[in-house]
Amino acid sequence: MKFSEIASAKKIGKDFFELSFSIDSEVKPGQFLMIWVPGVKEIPMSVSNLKNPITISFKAIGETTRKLSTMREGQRIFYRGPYGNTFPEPKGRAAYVAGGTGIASLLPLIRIHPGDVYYGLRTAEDIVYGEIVNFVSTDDGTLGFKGNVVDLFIKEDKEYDEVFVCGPEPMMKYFHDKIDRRKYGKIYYSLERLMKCGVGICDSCSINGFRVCKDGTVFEHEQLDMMDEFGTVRRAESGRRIFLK
Amino acid sequence: MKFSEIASAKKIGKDFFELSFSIDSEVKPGQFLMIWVPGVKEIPMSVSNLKNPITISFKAIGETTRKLSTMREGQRIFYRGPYGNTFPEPKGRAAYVAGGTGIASLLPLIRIHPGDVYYGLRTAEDIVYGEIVNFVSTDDGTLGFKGNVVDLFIKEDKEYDEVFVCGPEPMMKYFHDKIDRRKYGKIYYSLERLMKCGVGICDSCSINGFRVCKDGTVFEHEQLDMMDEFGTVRRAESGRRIFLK
Amino acid sequence: MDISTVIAGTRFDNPVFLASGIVDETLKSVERAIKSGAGAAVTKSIGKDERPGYAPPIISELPTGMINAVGLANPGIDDFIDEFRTSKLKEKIVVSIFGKDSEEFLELAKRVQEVGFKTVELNLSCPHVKGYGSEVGEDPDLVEEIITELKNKTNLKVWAKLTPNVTHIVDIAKAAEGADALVLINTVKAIGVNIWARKFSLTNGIGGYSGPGIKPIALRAVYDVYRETGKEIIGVGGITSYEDAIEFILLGAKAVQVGTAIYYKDFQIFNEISQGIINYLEKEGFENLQEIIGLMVR
Amino acid sequence: MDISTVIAGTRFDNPVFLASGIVDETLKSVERAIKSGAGAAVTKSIGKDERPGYAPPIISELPTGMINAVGLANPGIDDFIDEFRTSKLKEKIVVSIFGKDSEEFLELAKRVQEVGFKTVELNLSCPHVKGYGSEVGEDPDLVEEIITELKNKTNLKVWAKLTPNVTHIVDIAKAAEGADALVLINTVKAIGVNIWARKFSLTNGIGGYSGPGIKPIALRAVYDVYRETGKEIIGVGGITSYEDAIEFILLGAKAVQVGTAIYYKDFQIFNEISQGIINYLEKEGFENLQEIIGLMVR
Ligand SMILES: Cc1cc2nc3c(=O)[nH]c(=O)nc-3n(C[C@H](O)[C@H](O)[C@H](O)COP(=O)(O)OP(=O)(O)OC[C@H]3O[C@@H](n4cnc5c(N)ncnc54)[C@H](O)[C@@H]3O)c2cc1C
Ligand SMILES: Cc1cc2nc3c(=O)[nH]c(=O)nc-3n(C[C@H](O)[C@H](O)[C@H](O)COP(=O)(O)OP(=O)(O)OC[C@H]3O[C@@H](n4cnc5c(N)ncnc54)[C@H](O)[C@@H]3O)c2cc1C
Ligand SMILES: Cc1cc2nc3c(=O)[nH]c(=O)nc-3n(C[C@H](O)[C@H](O)[C@H](O)COP(=O)(O)O)c2cc1C
Ligand SMILES: Cc1cc2nc3c(=O)[nH]c(=O)nc-3n(C[C@H](O)[C@H](O)[C@H](O)COP(=O)(O)O)c2cc1C
Ligand code: FES
Ligand code: FES
Repeated sequence: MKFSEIASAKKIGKDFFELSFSIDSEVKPGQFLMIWVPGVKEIPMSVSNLKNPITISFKAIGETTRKLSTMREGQRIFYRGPYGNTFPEPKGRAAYVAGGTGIASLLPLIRIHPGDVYYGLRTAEDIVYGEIVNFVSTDDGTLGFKGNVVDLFIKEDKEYDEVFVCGPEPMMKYFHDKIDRRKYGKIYYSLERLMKCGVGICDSCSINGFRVCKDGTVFEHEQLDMMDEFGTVRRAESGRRIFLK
Repeated sequence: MKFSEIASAKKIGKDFFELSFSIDSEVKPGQFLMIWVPGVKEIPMSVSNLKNPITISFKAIGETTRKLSTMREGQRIFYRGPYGNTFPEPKGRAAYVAGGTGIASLLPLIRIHPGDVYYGLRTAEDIVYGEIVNFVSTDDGTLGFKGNVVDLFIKEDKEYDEVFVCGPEPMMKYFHDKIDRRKYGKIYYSLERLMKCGVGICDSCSINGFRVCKDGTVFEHEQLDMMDEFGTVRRAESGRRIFLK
Repeated sequence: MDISTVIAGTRFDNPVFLASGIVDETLKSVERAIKSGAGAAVTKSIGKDERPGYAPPIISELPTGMINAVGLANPGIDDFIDEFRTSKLKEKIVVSIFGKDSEEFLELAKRVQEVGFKTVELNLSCPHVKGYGSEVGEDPDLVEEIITELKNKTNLKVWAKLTPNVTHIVDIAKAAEGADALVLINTVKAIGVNIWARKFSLTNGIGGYSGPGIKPIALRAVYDVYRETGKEIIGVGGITSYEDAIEFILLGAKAVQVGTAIYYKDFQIFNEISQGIINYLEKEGFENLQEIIGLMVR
Repeated sequence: MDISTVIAGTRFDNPVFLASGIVDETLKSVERAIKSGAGAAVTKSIGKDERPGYAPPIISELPTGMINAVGLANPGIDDFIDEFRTSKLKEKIVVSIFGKDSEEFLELAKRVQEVGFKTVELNLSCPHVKGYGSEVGEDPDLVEEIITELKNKTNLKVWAKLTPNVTHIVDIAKAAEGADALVLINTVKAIGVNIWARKFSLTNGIGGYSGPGIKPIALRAVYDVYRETGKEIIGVGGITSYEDAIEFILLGAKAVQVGTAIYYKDFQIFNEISQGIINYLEKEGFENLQEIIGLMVR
């Protein structure tokens, strides 16, 4: 476990925060850190800006993220990592399809290799990083396309050499099953699952024997084809299967 | 503990043997290895030739050295080290004063920087490395000067910038106390004491708080001036003091 | 080169097994270990009821290994059975179970037997959960009772996994005499401290120490127990290389389990160790694995 | 910055001591440790009679520390007294003694007191010599008897050094309640194997494991004992840096001892750790060492 001092702390949207701090190792696009808030919990967080001071971007949804959102410049932040495999750098026309906090893991790539950014939100006031978004959807139609970002993406119907997707698993599952695979070159998904160890030994993040933390987080479209648990079975903290839908 | 295969095994004199084997670290003049003979014991041995395959040169005096003397090419030899500090490389006229197996620790330096080699033995048939010896003494006068090597050295009365001494502690003590210090530049002694750990933690080789294995084996003349236990008190395996003379 | 090994009458292709609790909560991961070359794989320990386990941090990396306090997270026997019953690799899957007394252990064992598993491993040794694991396994009478009960009332092979956190592991091993094999050792009770947060490294404070740092302790346990009881032993604790595995085998282990090394070397560790053992046997002139089992003790 | 510490009423300039058995067989080496910055130095354990100890190899280096089986080599109390009686640093020298029963311990303690030493450390914990050390120290009754005897019949401060090789170290600590301070821990029972010689790494086979690999175990012992007994504790086991020392102190240790780290960093370790503690206290805004002793447990 390492620690660093927070270089800057910003609120960038409704319940949405950025913390920046310097770390002592190189991070690649798509990788995540395990962030420990002593006295609370340790949670995975994507790195949304790779250069020191690196940045994490998160929504305050529970006790740990809420505590993180109260942290200020100069305070200590504890972390380990970076962990996980990485997105390959895109070579052609790229699309980025994000849902909610999933945008965080795509940001580094978007900055390195601009492309079309599709962003799905619940409602208008959830918008963050609006300046880099090309196509936006909201569930309630208060901003952009009314509906989910997958349907927006399909409606736009553009061709891409590489597509990068990150968001809630149901959204990624829907994307995976709905899109016309032949229209795109490579499609990469960065998965999110309950993580306890972050380093591939506790099995709590596994989908069909693939550990999201270690074999992923980034998987290709065709790998997901073979994972019948993807989008259908998630795991409780106990490891108990929770069947979706 | 590492091991190597014996590259060559030679008898080079009465009860005197050389074993050569390659090791994986660099050895400096004066350093020693801890040689382990499984089932018997682990003992310190100077490295008498520094380049791979390095050489140890020893007299079969007890159970371990006798067992070593029976070892043949291809057999495994176990060692750790090298340990100990090193002789500095001489810059001027050098003398080497050896007693018995003490010659082993001086050989590397003699090869790098030739000088006058004085060698003291009990009797003529103990001679080894005769080709590099300039002045020889035997206790019984069967070869060279009759008497000990210190008296021979004093009799020859030459001037040296650096003198290197290695032999039994009583011989070195005699040398230390007898010679005319002002005639020589630097004088270095490589000490030998009962060693158990070889790495400075068991204290069994210590003289006045200096560990021969770690602070030595090489000490300067002036360091020995301050060691009142040098040549007067040795230690049993228990640590009990044995007062000499 | 034949590196198969026979434990309590059951033959395994190779002696390198996956240890309980490391990537073995889900069936597919367990099967992945076997397909990656593990001679057998032990599941995460399963209890009667679902337990979420402790909140993260549940592991803390050390220069000498790792400490963990997962807290016996498990889905409970019902969901476990439901997920694992379909496996075609049941002969190579050993189900680890934990309970607070012989009744719980028996209930779990029967469920496991019902769906076709052949072997259970008894977790008598997890050091960080009150009322289970080592709290059961440090009591020789309880250990004996549990094993007797399981041997009398099931047809399962019973492996008893013992804790090193006792004064005399040989006494516990003797109490476990009725088991078909002994698994030595579980993690060592330990603590990690973060001086910059001035908090324990793990949410639970106390954890179990695994990895290279416990190997010398595990070797001692295997040696003492093998010498004193002659029982069939599976060695575990800090094995990360074929050399480590052979150390255990020379002291009497018929097989080894690998846990924390997955963190260092991932699933390839199984083939790496098996291949290393083969090379060693060839180089040293042995005919098969059998020849070196307990060689230094016999 | 004040990093002095008071143990059983005795003040030491700094809390970093030399542990028993490491470069402390000869008086001059013990004094060297003190002159190099050790707040105190514990001698190698001394018994009634001379013992040569085991034949080398007596130590074996591991990636995670070291195992040793020196075998309580010592010159016997007579020669020891003869050598050490002249020391002017007696206040900072703690004499470690070992015996098989209270009678032997008492006899040794009296000899030590006679020549002016103030503190003895009882070796109730060496794991590799039959009839001594941990064989004595795992028996709560014997531990209690020895300490009672010494406290009743001498004026010495008594530090009791306990073994981690027991099921419940807290039980032993309670048996040792009469001691002025507890020293936790001695080495952990362990074995090293050389697979290329197919022999034990040490002549004695069984040895004691020390160095970084045992630190998590030692921390656990200190925490459990401090929490359950509130006794004055000196922490030892795997300390090689100021961070390590502070971990022990936060869990309740009033001082630490350093052994194997001498192998890694030599005599400068004492000043390095003391200076590190000073810097830490300054950086973290503490006034003195006292403030952090047991901070995580209080
Ligand atoms: C690889 C990875 C990268 C991540 N990167 C980011 C990031 O960059 N920004 C960000 O805001 N979040 C990210 N997350 C999610 C983040 O880890 C969770 O939001 C966090 O664990 C919540 O912790 P908490 O203690 O605040 O909430 P908790 O109190 O633990 O939970 C609050 C609620 O959210 C639910 N919840 C928590 N985690 C998840 C999850 N992973 N999926 C679905 N529901 C969940 C809980 O069930 C609960 O209902 C990432 C997750 C993973 C696995
Ligand atoms: C740093 C160092 C380097 C050495 N280098 C060499 C070398 O290059 N060649 C070589 O032949 N020897 C060398 N020695 C000495 C060698 O280590 C001993 O000869 C060896 O330990 C004897 O082991 P053994 O089991 O054969 O004899 P043992 O059975 O242990 O002893 C046989 C007899 O020799 C005596 N003896 C053993 N060691 C010593 C000693 N150090 N001083 C005085 N008497 C002793 C014993 O007391 C006993 O009487 C060195 C010693 C040291 C400390
Ligand atoms: C993260 C983790 C979880 C573990 N869970 C269990 C468990 O559920 N049941 C069990 O018997 N042992 C469990 N263990 C102990 C291991 O099976 C093994 O005995 C121990 O880790 C020593 O082996 P190693 O050094 O190879 O990891 C666990 C170990 C780790 C590291
Ligand atoms: C070579 C060696 C010799 C030791 N001898 C003794 C001893 O005589 N008496 C004793 O109480 N402890 C002895 N110990 C144990 C240490 O004092 C200490 O408790 C243990 O090594 C753990 O600390 P460390 O990790 O800092 O070395 C010895 C340890 C070593 C490594
Ligand atoms: S979080 Fe533990 S295996 Fe992925
Ligand atoms: S041989 Fe152990 S200190 Fe020198």
